[in-house]
Amino acid sequence: MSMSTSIYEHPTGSGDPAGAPLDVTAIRRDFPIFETGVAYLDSANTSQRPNQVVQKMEEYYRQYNANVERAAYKLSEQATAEFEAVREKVRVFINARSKNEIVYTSGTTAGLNLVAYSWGRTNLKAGDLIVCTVMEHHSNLVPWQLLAQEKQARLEFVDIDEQGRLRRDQFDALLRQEPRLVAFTHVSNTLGTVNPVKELTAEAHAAGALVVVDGAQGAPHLGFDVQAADVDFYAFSSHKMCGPTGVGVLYGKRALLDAMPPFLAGGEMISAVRLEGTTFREPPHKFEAGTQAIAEVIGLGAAIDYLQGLGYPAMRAHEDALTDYAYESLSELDGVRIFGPPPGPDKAGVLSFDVAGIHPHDVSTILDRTGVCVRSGHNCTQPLMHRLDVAGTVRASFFLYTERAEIDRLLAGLKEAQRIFA
Amino acid sequence: MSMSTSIYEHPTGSGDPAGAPLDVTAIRRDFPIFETGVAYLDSANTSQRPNQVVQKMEEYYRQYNANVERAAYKLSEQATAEFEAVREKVRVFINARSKNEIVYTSGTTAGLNLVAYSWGRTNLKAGDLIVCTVMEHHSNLVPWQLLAQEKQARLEFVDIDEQGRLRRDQFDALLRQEPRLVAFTHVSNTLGTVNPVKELTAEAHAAGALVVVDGAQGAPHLGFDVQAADVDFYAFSSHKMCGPTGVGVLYGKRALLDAMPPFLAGGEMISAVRLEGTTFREPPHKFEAGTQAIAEVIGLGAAIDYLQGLGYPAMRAHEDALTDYAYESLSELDGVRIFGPPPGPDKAGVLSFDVAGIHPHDVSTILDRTGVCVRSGHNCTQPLMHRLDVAGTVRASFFLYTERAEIDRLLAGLKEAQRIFA
Amino acid sequence: MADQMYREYILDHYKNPRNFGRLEDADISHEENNPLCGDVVGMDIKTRDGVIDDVRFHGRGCAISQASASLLTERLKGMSLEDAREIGKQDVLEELGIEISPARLKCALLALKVLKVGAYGLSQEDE
Amino acid sequence: MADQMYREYILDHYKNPRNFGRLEDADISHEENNPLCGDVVGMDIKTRDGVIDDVRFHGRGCAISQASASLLTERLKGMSLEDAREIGKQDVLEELGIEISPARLKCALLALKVLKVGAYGLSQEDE
Ligand SMILES: Cc1ncc(COP(=O)(O)O)c(C=O)c1O
Ligand SMILES: Cc1ncc(COP(=O)(O)O)c(C=O)c1O
Repeated sequence: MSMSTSIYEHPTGSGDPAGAPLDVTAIRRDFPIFETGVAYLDSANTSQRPNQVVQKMEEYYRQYNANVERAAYKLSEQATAEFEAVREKVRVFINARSKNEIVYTSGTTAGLNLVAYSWGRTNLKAGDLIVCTVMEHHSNLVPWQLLAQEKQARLEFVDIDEQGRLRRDQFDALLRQEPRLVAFTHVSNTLGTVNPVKELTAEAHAAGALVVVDGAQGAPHLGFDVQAADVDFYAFSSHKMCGPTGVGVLYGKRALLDAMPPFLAGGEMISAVRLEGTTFREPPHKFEAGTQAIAEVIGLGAAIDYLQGLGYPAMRAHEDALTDYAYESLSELDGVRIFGPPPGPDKAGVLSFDVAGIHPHDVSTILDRTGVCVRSGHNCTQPLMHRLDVAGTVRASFFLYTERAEIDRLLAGLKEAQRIFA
Repeated sequence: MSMSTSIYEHPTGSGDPAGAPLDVTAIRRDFPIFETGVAYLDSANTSQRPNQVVQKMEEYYRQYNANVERAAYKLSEQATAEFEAVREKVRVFINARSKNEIVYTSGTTAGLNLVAYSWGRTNLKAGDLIVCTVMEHHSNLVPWQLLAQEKQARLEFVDIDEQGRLRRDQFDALLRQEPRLVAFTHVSNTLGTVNPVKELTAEAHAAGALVVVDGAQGAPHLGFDVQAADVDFYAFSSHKMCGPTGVGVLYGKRALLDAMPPFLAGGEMISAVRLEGTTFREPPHKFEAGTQAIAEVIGLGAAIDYLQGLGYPAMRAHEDALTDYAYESLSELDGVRIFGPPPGPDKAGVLSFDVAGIHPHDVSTILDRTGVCVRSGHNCTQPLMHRLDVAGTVRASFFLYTERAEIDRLLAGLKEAQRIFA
Repeated sequence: MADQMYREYILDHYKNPRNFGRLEDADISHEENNPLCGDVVGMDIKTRDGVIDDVRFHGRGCAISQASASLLTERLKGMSLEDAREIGKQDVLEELGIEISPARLKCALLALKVLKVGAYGLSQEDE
Repeated sequence: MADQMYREYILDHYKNPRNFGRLEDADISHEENNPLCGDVVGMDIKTRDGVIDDVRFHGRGCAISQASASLLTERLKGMSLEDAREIGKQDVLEELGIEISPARLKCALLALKVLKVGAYGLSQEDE
């Protein structure tokens, strides 16, 4: 059984590094949704939110609901202070150098598009190469397609090996073609593969490329140290890490953000507007046009507090144990084929599989009737589905509040599906 | 005293059209923030949210927290049903033909930028003319500057007259130059001017231009009928209309949305993704990339219910009465100069003014010490400030929960400021 | 335990689809996918004098989408194109005769969409 | 009622700013604006042998930003550029001697920013 802690030792992980186990029973009391009796195995899609997060947003709405920055009264000052304190929290969370490298976005997708539009349109030219991978979520793939199309740049994809790991030989070969940009995911939302971000980044940098990392799955489940890995951009979403919907973060190195033109234009991001032209503020404000997702940012802060209160090593150990258990149990079922690496340090708590003779949709419908929520289909990774030559997969994913009993319910449901389709 | 009801008779306004007055005392009980004793006169910046909205979001977080569309289990089905039901609510709210014309965004700013990027970059060419106005919020001005710059298009601004109304002669003159696009605000957030959207749109259409209307202030305070006014695009924000932060709406005519390329790319907005290229879904999904602001959309639905429960005619009558009262009282103070039209059918509940010898910031700081929240500064309308030749203004704005006593506190605070600076 | 959704005949149509395959010289040939799951249904139709002479479907997908396609082809054979145009969502759902959850509605109606877009160029609202 | 923030001397510096105006042949001349309110402060500095010989400020803004600029110019006169470089935010706030709310901090520090960027090219973090 692999009980290794995060391969990205969290810089501020306050949990016991030896991995004092999570008290999942206590944790589950923070999540009222479990009172409904649902077995929620779709956290890679969106996580549940604890009371602490919802209450923090309520507090804003009830006590100091105001716009930030724009106004000079106390209500707005309090809102601004909370809003900016979260920026510092995020900075610590991913160990950025400066909080000015933390750009609030509406989510991972928006952050990656920001890079594609602002950096991409300014810096790419015809014939330039972008390297991506076949395991990417559409949000870290389609923006590069559109950018490549617009700029007549080339877009090449690194394949995976039979266990769902990136083919390093192909990666290296593509680097020899001197790409301008390399975009890959920290953790695959379908395969659970944990990519060696630091190594890949060092190689890409040596080849002269910038590195954009999709942290949608990595930030919630492993945490991330942007300085240790030296990535240029890292994007993630609040809603996958116990925070509210509607907000996310783009980390970008200060020098890059400084040199990039604004993306969305409007209130807050300007320095001076004249009819003849406009000057812009410094990052991160340059990229934060219009009224921000204020309550949601404040909620994200509470989510980070919650996660750091548990500690990444303990969370990771908990998810590892669940992954081991689920992997072993699923392997014992006839006709179940699991995609992606086996449990281990480069595997996160995500298991995708198919069941012979039963379409993933039908599996999930039958599971749903027993109160088990799993994702089915392409998981927003269609190219990976083609690569695996499947119509889709069933995906079970785990988080800090997942308990073994939920996996047992998954197994029982799968047997029921097999009985029906026998 | 002008007690006229909305000049945009709301299609579904359920309130008594004769204007049965709002029960403001009862309404204020829905807004717990008033228990703090604050006099909140900054609703044009962001509104307060009633319990109904916060509770509706809580319900989502506690009972059916799941991603929408992507998954086939009941939790997700319920989330999807609520999420899409709000689309229909918004359709009814602005009387769009089809709910496929309702695109969720992160706010007005994002909606206007969507039009600038997606429509603008595809359709504008060098030398083309965009017409804008000097009264615009930066969010409906800077995107057109950037677009014009990129496309080497021309950007011209319609001036205002001495009362803060658009100069129709200039508008007409610019239309004779056959602009491709005309962008203006429904209601000025600084002057309170209500523009005659329907007339301006008809003229712009006759000249062959598309019309983009900034509804950030119009939607909350007057409501809007997109079919009656025949605008091409209409953008507004949830947070100014009693809804949560982090979400907004872009209305676009179906034929236009159909022809426009996607803007942000990622999950949910695709039809089929291959490594070689991607096809996209129909509007509105084509423009909704990534996980949406699900809880916030659901909260926006509750806000629309709340507003429609009160009825726009009654709300408008209430705000009109407050505007009349404040306008008259302010006019009686020495050294106070009010900008924008006097109360009347083309004036919304927004009063901007300055106080001789006292900087707006100092006014608002002194007001804040008495618990009165007003905006001070340029209100994200710097070009308008230059046009009015002021460094900034003090702005008091009213909404359905504002009471006369709050205006009295404003007046008392202004006298105190004058005493200090005497 | 009898299942409300995965009834005997649904599973039968899924495992033994009727009219499965392609038609070489089809007069109408169209394919649609369900963007949410990537499932595909395609249909080939041969007509004579405005009547559907032969029909085949192909593709891959869940029991619901495949059974629905199989059932639809059975119904279409020998029908006039004019009459086929009248087949509505409700008809297809009744024919399926099972309780369909909202998330699976698109699966159930995919084959109908293929017919409507392919034969009549009717682009259904995406809902 | 005595006001915590708008003290007598603050209002005096606001209404009767010291060293207000421009210097024709300044060695250092720089202007900054506060993006949140649009207020502007500019400063002209004449130096001789590394010492600030004369200084003037101009601009428009609130009592806090103008009084702060006025106070700063008084302090700068006769100071060496080297010493002036050491003036910190805390020094400026102490000199103002009033309680400054967070939203007004930028006003209070605008003049210092002009000095820092203009004389030393130090781009302060925008916070
Ligand atoms: C007239 C007007 N337009 C646009 C906006 C921008 O809206 P948001 O900040 O919600 O994007 C505002 C509000 O700030 C406004 O008042
Ligand atoms: C790996 C990965 N990247 C990107 C995304 C997109 O995130 P969002 O939908 O929050 O923008 C997701 C989640 O859907 C994901 O799992």
